[in-house]
Amino acid sequence: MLEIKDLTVFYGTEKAVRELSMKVSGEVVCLCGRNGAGKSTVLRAVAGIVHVDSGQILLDGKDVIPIPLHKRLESGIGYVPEDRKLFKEMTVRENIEVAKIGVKASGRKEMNIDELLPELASLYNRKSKLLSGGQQKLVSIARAIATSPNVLLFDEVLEGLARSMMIKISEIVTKIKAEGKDILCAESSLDKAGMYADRIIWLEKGQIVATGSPAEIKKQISDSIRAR
Amino acid sequence: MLVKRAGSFIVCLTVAVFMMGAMVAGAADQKAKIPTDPIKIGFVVPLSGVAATLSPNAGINAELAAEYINKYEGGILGRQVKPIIYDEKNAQTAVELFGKLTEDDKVEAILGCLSSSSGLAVAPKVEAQWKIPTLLLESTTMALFTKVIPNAKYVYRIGPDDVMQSIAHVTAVLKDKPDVKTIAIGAPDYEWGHDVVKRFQEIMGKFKPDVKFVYTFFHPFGEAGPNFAAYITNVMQNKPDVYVGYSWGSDGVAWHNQAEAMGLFKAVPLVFDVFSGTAKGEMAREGVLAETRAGNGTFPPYILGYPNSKFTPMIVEKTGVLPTYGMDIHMLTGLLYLKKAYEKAYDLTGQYPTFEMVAKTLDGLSVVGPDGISSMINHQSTAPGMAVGRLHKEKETWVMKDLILVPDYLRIVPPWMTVEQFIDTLDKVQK
Amino acid sequence: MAQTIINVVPEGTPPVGHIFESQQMLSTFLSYIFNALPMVSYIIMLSFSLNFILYISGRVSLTFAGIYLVGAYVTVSVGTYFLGQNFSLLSFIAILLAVGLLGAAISIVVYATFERFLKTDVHRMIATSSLLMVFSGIIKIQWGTTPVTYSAPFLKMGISEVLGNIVPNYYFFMFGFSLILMLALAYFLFRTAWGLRFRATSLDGDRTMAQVCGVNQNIVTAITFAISGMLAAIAGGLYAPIAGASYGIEGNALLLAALTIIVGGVGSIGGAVLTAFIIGIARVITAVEMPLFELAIPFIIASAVLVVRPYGIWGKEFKH
Amino acid sequence: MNTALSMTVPSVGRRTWITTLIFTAIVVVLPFFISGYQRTLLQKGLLWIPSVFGVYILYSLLRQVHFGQSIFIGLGSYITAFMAGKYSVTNELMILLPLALVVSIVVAYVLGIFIMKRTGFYFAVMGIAVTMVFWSLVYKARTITGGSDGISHIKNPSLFTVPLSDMGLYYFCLIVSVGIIVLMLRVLNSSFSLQLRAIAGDLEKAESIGIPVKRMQRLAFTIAGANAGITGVLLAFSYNYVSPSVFEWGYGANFVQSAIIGGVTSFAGPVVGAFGFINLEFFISTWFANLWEIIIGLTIAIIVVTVGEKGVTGIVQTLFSKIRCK
Repeated sequence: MLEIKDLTVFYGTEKAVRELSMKVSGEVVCLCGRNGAGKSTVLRAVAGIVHVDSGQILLDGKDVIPIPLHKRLESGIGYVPEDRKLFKEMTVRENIEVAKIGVKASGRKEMNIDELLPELASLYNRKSKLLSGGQQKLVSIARAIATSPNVLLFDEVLEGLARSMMIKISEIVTKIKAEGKDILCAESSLDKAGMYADRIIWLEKGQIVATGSPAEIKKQISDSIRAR
Repeated sequence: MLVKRAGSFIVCLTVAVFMMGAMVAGAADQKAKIPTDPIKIGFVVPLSGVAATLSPNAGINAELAAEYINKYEGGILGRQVKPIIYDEKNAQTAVELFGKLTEDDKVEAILGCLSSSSGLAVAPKVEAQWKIPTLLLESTTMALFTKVIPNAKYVYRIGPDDVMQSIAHVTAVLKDKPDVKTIAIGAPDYEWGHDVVKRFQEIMGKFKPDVKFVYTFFHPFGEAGPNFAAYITNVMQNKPDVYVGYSWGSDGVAWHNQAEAMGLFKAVPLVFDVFSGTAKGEMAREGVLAETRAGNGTFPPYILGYPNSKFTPMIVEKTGVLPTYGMDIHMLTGLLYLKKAYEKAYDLTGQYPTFEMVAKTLDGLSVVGPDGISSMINHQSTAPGMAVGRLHKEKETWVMKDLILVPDYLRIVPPWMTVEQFIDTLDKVQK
Repeated sequence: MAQTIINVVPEGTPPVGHIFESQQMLSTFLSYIFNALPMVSYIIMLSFSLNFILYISGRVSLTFAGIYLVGAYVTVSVGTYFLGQNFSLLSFIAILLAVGLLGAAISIVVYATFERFLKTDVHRMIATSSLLMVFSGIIKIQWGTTPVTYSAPFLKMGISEVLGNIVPNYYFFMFGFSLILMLALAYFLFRTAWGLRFRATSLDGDRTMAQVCGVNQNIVTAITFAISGMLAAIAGGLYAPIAGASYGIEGNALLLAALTIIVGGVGSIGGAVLTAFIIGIARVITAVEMPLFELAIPFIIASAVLVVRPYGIWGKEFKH
Repeated sequence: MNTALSMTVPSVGRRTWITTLIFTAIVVVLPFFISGYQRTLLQKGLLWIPSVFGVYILYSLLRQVHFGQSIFIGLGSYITAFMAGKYSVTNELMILLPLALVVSIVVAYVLGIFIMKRTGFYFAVMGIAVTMVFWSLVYKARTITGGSDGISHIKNPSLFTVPLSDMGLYYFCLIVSVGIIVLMLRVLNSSFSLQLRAIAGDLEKAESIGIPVKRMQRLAFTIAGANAGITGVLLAFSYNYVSPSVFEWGYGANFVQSAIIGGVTSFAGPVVGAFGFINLEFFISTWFANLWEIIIGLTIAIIVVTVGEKGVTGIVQTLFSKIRCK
């Protein structure tokens, strides 16, 4: 279970995230909002890439903020970055290896990557920079789930993909959830979020404006537009 | 409080009375009083950079030379010598340091400048601006007194010029191998290297016209990781009778190592080598002729000569090595010249000598220095080291035997001749 | 004054005919390569010492030139003290490895106490090049300014004759040693688990993502600096028997290493080796044929490469 | 993260002009109170200012380290040495200065075309490489340049055919140097400097808003080179001697070190740096003959690690503002 309490993150001198509190447990929660609303920042704060100014991030009741970046995966937080960010000179296998050897997946049941992502089997020995965008996304996901972390963070995982690939990846996300993982995502559009999210949190200027199922949020938004 | 003041007043009064007395006494002697404070002498010697590999203990040796003068010679005109030692970094710094020494530190003479470039930069300024007695050590370029300051008044040099050293080298080579027909010769690629090779070839041509120089090369000077394999291969392919080597410093070490490893010295005898005279002697070879710029101060029998019997042990005690480079001992030679010049000028005029008087007196002086007897002829000291001898290992120390000293008339360009004219006469003298 | 070279004529070769000419040319060509070997191995190690830090941690650090100096001096002192003129290959290799460890230690200490706090490449370049002055000052105080030498390994290994060229065996040893180190490094990078982590954080990878994947950046950087220091110190140690150790040579070492990166490209072991051959052989040829260009040739090659291929012959563009 | 953007070059206000005036007044009067060699050092400091300003422009506006200033100093020096020394053509400053200026501008423009292809570490190394090409050619062409012995007996200069005394040369150097300071202040306060800063901040963005990136970079490099060319002529006349060591990269590095010591966030930086470095080097090496390398090396390293490119002027400014706050 991932719980965020009063999280505040500064970007330069501006507050990117303001005293945000939320909880993810056994579901797929998706942060939505306009550019600069702070959704990526929340994910990056949980992953440990950006510095947290105040607040708490609790993983199964334990604060993860003091844990250094390179120990986050070991303690159970996997992160799939926005624009894939593979180690492009390495093969697919090596990309996944990096995560495996760096981390002792203590006591966690290993996920079967071949079963979850059967498309990768034929690509193992290809250099990752030679793959297509969708394939790269799959490698990126494989790298994050290789050590079976309890919480997974997907940053705009459907961005820039063809429709068929979007469907495939949303299915994978659902499958991962079925393994009993907590999943926190960020998407810029409600349509994409609606493809896999159980619950959506609408952010504006680093604060939660609305929470609910995709359909509820869609309705709220269209109401507010009509009201204007 | 009052008592104290009164006490100091009485002391002052007494001093004043004594001083007046002394002045009267001086006047009665018809000679000016010599100041009793130490006489400051400036030293501009290399303490860093490539040049410092040649004379690694120049700073210590400058102090020792002053110590020697103070201890055994009674200073200059009875005044203790106080050395002021600076690092000759490059030509520009040397100019600035000469200015500081004359204007700020008020030294009464300057010794120094190993590299030709600082000597060339400094000399015209001394002549035109500072007008202070200056004894350049080394700065061997011929251009100094022929082109840059042809009518020198204040600048003198204790250091061999190209002609002096080349005559010594040629004589030594011919003495060792009288029937030499072909020579390979190598030198570092900078002005001194080119000059010395050119002179060697010219003078060899005069002494023995049928000698052929089959291979001449100039290797990069003072580079990191010098690699001489290509040159060594070429020397061996040209099969000369002898090899004459002018590489020194780190180049010298590298050259010897590589030539030894590639078997050059088995194929071609190394007859003359400048390096063996300037390093610690680690790479020296039995029987090779080497130049020692420190003359008979360098290798035994320094025990015999004066002032080496005292001065050389001082250096060995302090630095752990024998003086091998000219600068090491010529600072003492320079101080001895200065001492003599000051004393002679004082005797002649009865006044404490001015810079001009000292500079004038310096010409024509003779001193018994670490090199033996040397004279200042035409601003150039006649016996600056330039002995060539045969290396021999005796009880873990390298010793120089059979020193070959060329008579002065054979190696010093007389004032009325140009270098070219002098070299022209050499073959006649030889016959 | 340089005279034309008379090429090697192996004894017993008939002095006429086509075979003779080609053999003579081959021999001359081989002599260029053999004579360039020491410089080649020296450039390979030094340049990769700089290259490795630049490639793995994206930092410019010129401290390696100071460590090279220390390596050369310590090898001479230790070699003379322990072995003197008695020489055995194994003990010499042991000394080299010990010197390598010393270099690694110095490199880590300098990184941890000083270089870590530098913020930009420009700062690193200026601060570490000032540090070189400190290194050479310390060398001057400890060893003085006379060049020192320990030549036993070079002299005692003997010579071989290859097609009429006399080559000291030490040249082969030196080249072999540096090549083995390079191969070991390549093996480490491309075949081991730790190497994977290094590649993940390198300019080819992604530093943040590597950390997200559990790579400890601090340890990787420390080891990177250690390897770089080791290479530099061993380069000094290997070259000392040939050329001795002398004060004030670090600037030149620095330049050759930097030029090799420009020509060979960042992070390419093959590029470094080939560039070392190009520069080494060019130096040997110009030394004999065109002395005017001997000193300038590495710089001319680098400038020319930069005009044609701005990221080096084998290099690729990195943005960091 | 982006230091290039967060770093600003202060605008030239009234205070800068007043400081320049005070500085000028001091160096005008100072020679009457100091000895000759100190005047030589002062003159050297004045002459270094233009060159250090060249490094300053490339550093503070383009974030590049320019080790190649010695190329242009060398060119200026050798032009002077040939014209007023070896071949005795003329010693007229009004001919030699424009000549050196033209030569260095042409050379700098040509070199700028390909040196400016790369940035950062590569730019720095390319500067060094080109310097060393010049050095080795001058060093090796002994018959023309005198090789390592250099060219001595350069005549004293004359200005409009009036021979200049040592003092006259000092004041001429002063006028040139102050003139260049004023010129540089104008340049740095123009749209030119804004455009350069935009290039340093984000090259692609600068290109997209219509700044001719390549031309601006080359222009900055040329200005730096022209400054150094002038320095070269006057330095050769000050010492009446040149040697190939002016082409060595270590000499060019001195200007970078000066700029760092002085600081590149304030206009006073190059001035403070030039005088600071020269005095540090000269007096440290006379007082601690054996330790000067360690002391200077550590000084620069510590300045860089503590205050970065702000240098001595940065430290002084911080102290000053702290005192004022209290």
